[in-house]
Amino acid sequence: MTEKPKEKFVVPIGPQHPALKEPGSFLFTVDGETVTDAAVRLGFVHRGIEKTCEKRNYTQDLYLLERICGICSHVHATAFVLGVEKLAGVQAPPRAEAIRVLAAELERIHSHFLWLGVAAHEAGFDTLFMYAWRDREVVMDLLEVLSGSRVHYSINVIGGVKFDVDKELSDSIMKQMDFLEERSKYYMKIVTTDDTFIGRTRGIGTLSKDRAEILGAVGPTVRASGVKRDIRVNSPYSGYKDYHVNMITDETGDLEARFIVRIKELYESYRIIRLVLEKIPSGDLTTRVKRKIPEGEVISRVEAPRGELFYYIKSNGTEMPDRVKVRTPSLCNWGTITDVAVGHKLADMPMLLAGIDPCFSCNDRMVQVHSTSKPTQLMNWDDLRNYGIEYYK
Amino acid sequence: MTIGVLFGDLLKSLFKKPSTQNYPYSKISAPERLRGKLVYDPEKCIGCMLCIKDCPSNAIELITVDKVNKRFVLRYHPDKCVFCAQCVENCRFKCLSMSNSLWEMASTSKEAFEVYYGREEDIAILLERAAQPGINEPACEE
Amino acid sequence: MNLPLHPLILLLIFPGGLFLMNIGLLYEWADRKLVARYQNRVGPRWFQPLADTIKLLAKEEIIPYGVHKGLFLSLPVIALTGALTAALYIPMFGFQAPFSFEGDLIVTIYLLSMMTLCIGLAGANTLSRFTIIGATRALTQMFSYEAPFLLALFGPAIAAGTWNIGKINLYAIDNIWMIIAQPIGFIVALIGLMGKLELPPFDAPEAETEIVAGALTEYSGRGLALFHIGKNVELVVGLTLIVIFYLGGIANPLEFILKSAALLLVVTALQSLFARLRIDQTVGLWWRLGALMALLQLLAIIFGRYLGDLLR
Amino acid sequence: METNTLLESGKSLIEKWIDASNMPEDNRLDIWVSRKNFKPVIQEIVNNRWGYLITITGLDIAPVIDSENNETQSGQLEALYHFTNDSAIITVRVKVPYSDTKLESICDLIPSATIYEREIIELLGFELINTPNTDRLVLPDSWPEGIYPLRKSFTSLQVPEILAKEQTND
Repeated sequence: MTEKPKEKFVVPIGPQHPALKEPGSFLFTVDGETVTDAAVRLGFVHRGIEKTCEKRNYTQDLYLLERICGICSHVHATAFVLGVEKLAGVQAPPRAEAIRVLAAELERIHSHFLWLGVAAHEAGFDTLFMYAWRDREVVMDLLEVLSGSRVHYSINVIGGVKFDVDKELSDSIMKQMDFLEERSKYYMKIVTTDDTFIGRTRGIGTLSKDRAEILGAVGPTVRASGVKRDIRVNSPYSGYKDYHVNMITDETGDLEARFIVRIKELYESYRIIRLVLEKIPSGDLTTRVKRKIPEGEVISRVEAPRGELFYYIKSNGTEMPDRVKVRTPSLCNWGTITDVAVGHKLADMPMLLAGIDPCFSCNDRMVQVHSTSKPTQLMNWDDLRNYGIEYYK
Repeated sequence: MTIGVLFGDLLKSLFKKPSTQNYPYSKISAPERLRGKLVYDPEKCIGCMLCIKDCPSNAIELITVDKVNKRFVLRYHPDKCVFCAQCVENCRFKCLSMSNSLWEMASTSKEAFEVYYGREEDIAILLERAAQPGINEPACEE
Repeated sequence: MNLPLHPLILLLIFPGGLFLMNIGLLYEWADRKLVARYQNRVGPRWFQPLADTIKLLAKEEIIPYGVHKGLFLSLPVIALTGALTAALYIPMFGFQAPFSFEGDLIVTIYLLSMMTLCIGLAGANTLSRFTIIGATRALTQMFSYEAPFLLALFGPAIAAGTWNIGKINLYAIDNIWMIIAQPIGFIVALIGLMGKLELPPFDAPEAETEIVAGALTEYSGRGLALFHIGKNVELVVGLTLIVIFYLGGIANPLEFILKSAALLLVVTALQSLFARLRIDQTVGLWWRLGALMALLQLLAIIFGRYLGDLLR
Repeated sequence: METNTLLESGKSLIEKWIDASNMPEDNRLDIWVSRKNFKPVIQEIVNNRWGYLITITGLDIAPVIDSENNETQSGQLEALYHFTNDSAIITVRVKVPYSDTKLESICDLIPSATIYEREIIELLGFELINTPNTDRLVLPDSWPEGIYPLRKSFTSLQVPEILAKEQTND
């Protein structure tokens, strides 16, 4: 009996799908419930940021680049600022460097809590999702008090930082860190002991150490596989030269390991924040930097919550950069998904996608063609309402 | 087999007040540094234009009414503003600041997104000028 | 308690039909509110399910390309009818069931399964990939929970020695609560009900993060509203059934309210306590654990009865 | 391991192909190689497992035009392959002229490079031989062929180009 070649049954996840709150398209070919092939299509929110940078001055670029991502906005700004400072040959004052570290670690806590919630939601564990996001509010409020905004902190300026930490704020951060540490320990207990949750994470999406190294994955994804890659440790930058960071790794490389690594990184962040607040040096917040940045090329790498963030900045001696290249951590982790997806159940796919903590706005940085075939219409509220009434008549 | 590790918290939550903020009905006070709407003090401004130079989104324009007497009007577009506070950072005379009470800026009309700051008489002059378009324009040739 | 009403009123207005649907909406609200409170949220206000339903009923119903139109339109109606009919054989709210005969338990269980079958058919009817996977999962899940659920309901029936729900109710009122005599049966029945209603953690057939809304993805407007009402009615009927069988029956409306509210509290806690099970985990759980336990329980009851007869 | 020893070990691997080298920072080594030597260099780095590929940066070196509108230097593209090992970064740089932008793909050595390669193909107009996938990655599907947004000469799309493209789509 000859079997007919089976028709491919492709399940599209994205560009519009409840599993992903951001646009990215994944095509999973399934046989029953088992995935046999996976493909990725990105670029739905490509905004042309790299090109735009070439037409603005360094200060304007700083805020533009900060808006690449809404979750790790501070690290983008830090990476750019560190690069520009290196080009200009200045060093931010030690107090400014300490505040950058403080903000970066607060942001890491916020990002990891966000991820914990999203991953729990993908697993259908909505209670954990709600609790994690409730506790995330604490750190977002702290950032709001520190910088005046919950998302785009805008703490960095070229040559320093804008906002200072006073005694009162320092005390309240210390207090909240204790609370968050207790909560994180509780979440650690849940993700490592609850059997229904372990059923969705243990042994799922295992990425071997060797494979992770070859694929060039970064961040907690690769640290969960036992590869020692953390820019804060490998090549300390900014204030991390003064505040030592311990490398957190795990051996198994499955989803559970990624949960463990991220929560352990939270502990590490609490420790660093306490250390920074205890030992924060006094002094100025900014140094003066000339508007024209000397000619040169610089590579600036920082450790974002999702992994290594890479900036390449080329200056041509004017007020505007010649080229800014951004490589975000999510981009190099995609390879791991298509690599490990095959053979897993369809139900594991959202978890697997969430496992690398993808950030689409980070990936697609760069163009929207304005359609000129139809005239653009500006409508006010009444016009829109009338239009709706006419349409449904 | 361990299941239901969350049970303790679950019970606690049942008897706890919900942590949801009842936002439009009850407001919590904004922190001191909150970056809300830009506020401009025309008395202090000398018209150095540094704020405009570094604005990443072209949200502010400084219109000179009388340069000698330092009379300026600042046209501010809250819809373009990204609330980065770089202009506040740049201003050496502290005539710009960001309000921590004016931050609910949603509006159904476009007028709310064009704000004029300055002395009242200056704004009046400016708006008058804008209200009479095409005075000096030559008529279209037949 | 017997109601001196015309059968048609019994059927359409009280306790069946209209009243049941409203109670269903109330139950949905209680369910959502309790889950929200467990999750430390505020939750919806009391009229939210009603508002949702009215909104859905008022909306345009979109019939997607490539479906069998008649089937597409009739399936929600059949599903709702099935759930409402099931209520006729059950002494709802402590009143005597409008209709009853020896063996109506079997009919009720069959009618309760209509909903899942309709959802499965509805999913297979459309061309969307999500609905097809949702339908497959819904039917797979049905095959796994149906047998243990049935066995779990047979336990009290055998203990009472009748297949008539009304008589089982009377037996349950008079005797010790069967949750004490048959704890395993209670757990299996309760979890079986959650599987039947596709409540978390058994919501793989409509797992929103994987397959959007499962089999009902293509439904909108009236069809979706009817399915929702059907599910709510089934929640009421299912909870009542378990209260009758395991929590000492229902003698009056107050008892009904208290007991089913307590049961709802447990069901919502279970909903918010677990991560969603994968469909293969669900099937494994039911066949390896659920069915086996229920079977053991049943054997124990049969043996116990036999022994009791022998001793007498 | 010390950064310097890492850089030395990396450099010694590919010593014979280096055209020129430069150390702009303590932990960075820039190496210029010719187009024909480029593939063996990458091969050698990958085979010895010296770090991993961070990304590929594409640069556009616009043609220099003098006052009489003559090209004194023709336009070039430059590809920078950044490899990192611990704190050391080695950048392999290759230049190609506008007229012939062919470069060999490295996806057979490093599978995850495909995303970076597609990016420089679309945005700068490199032509990568044997690259496994040339589907649009970041640009919209209706983007006209032969227009590369990251080149210095690109300012915005002209209306006729978009119209022409949209009409063919209809």
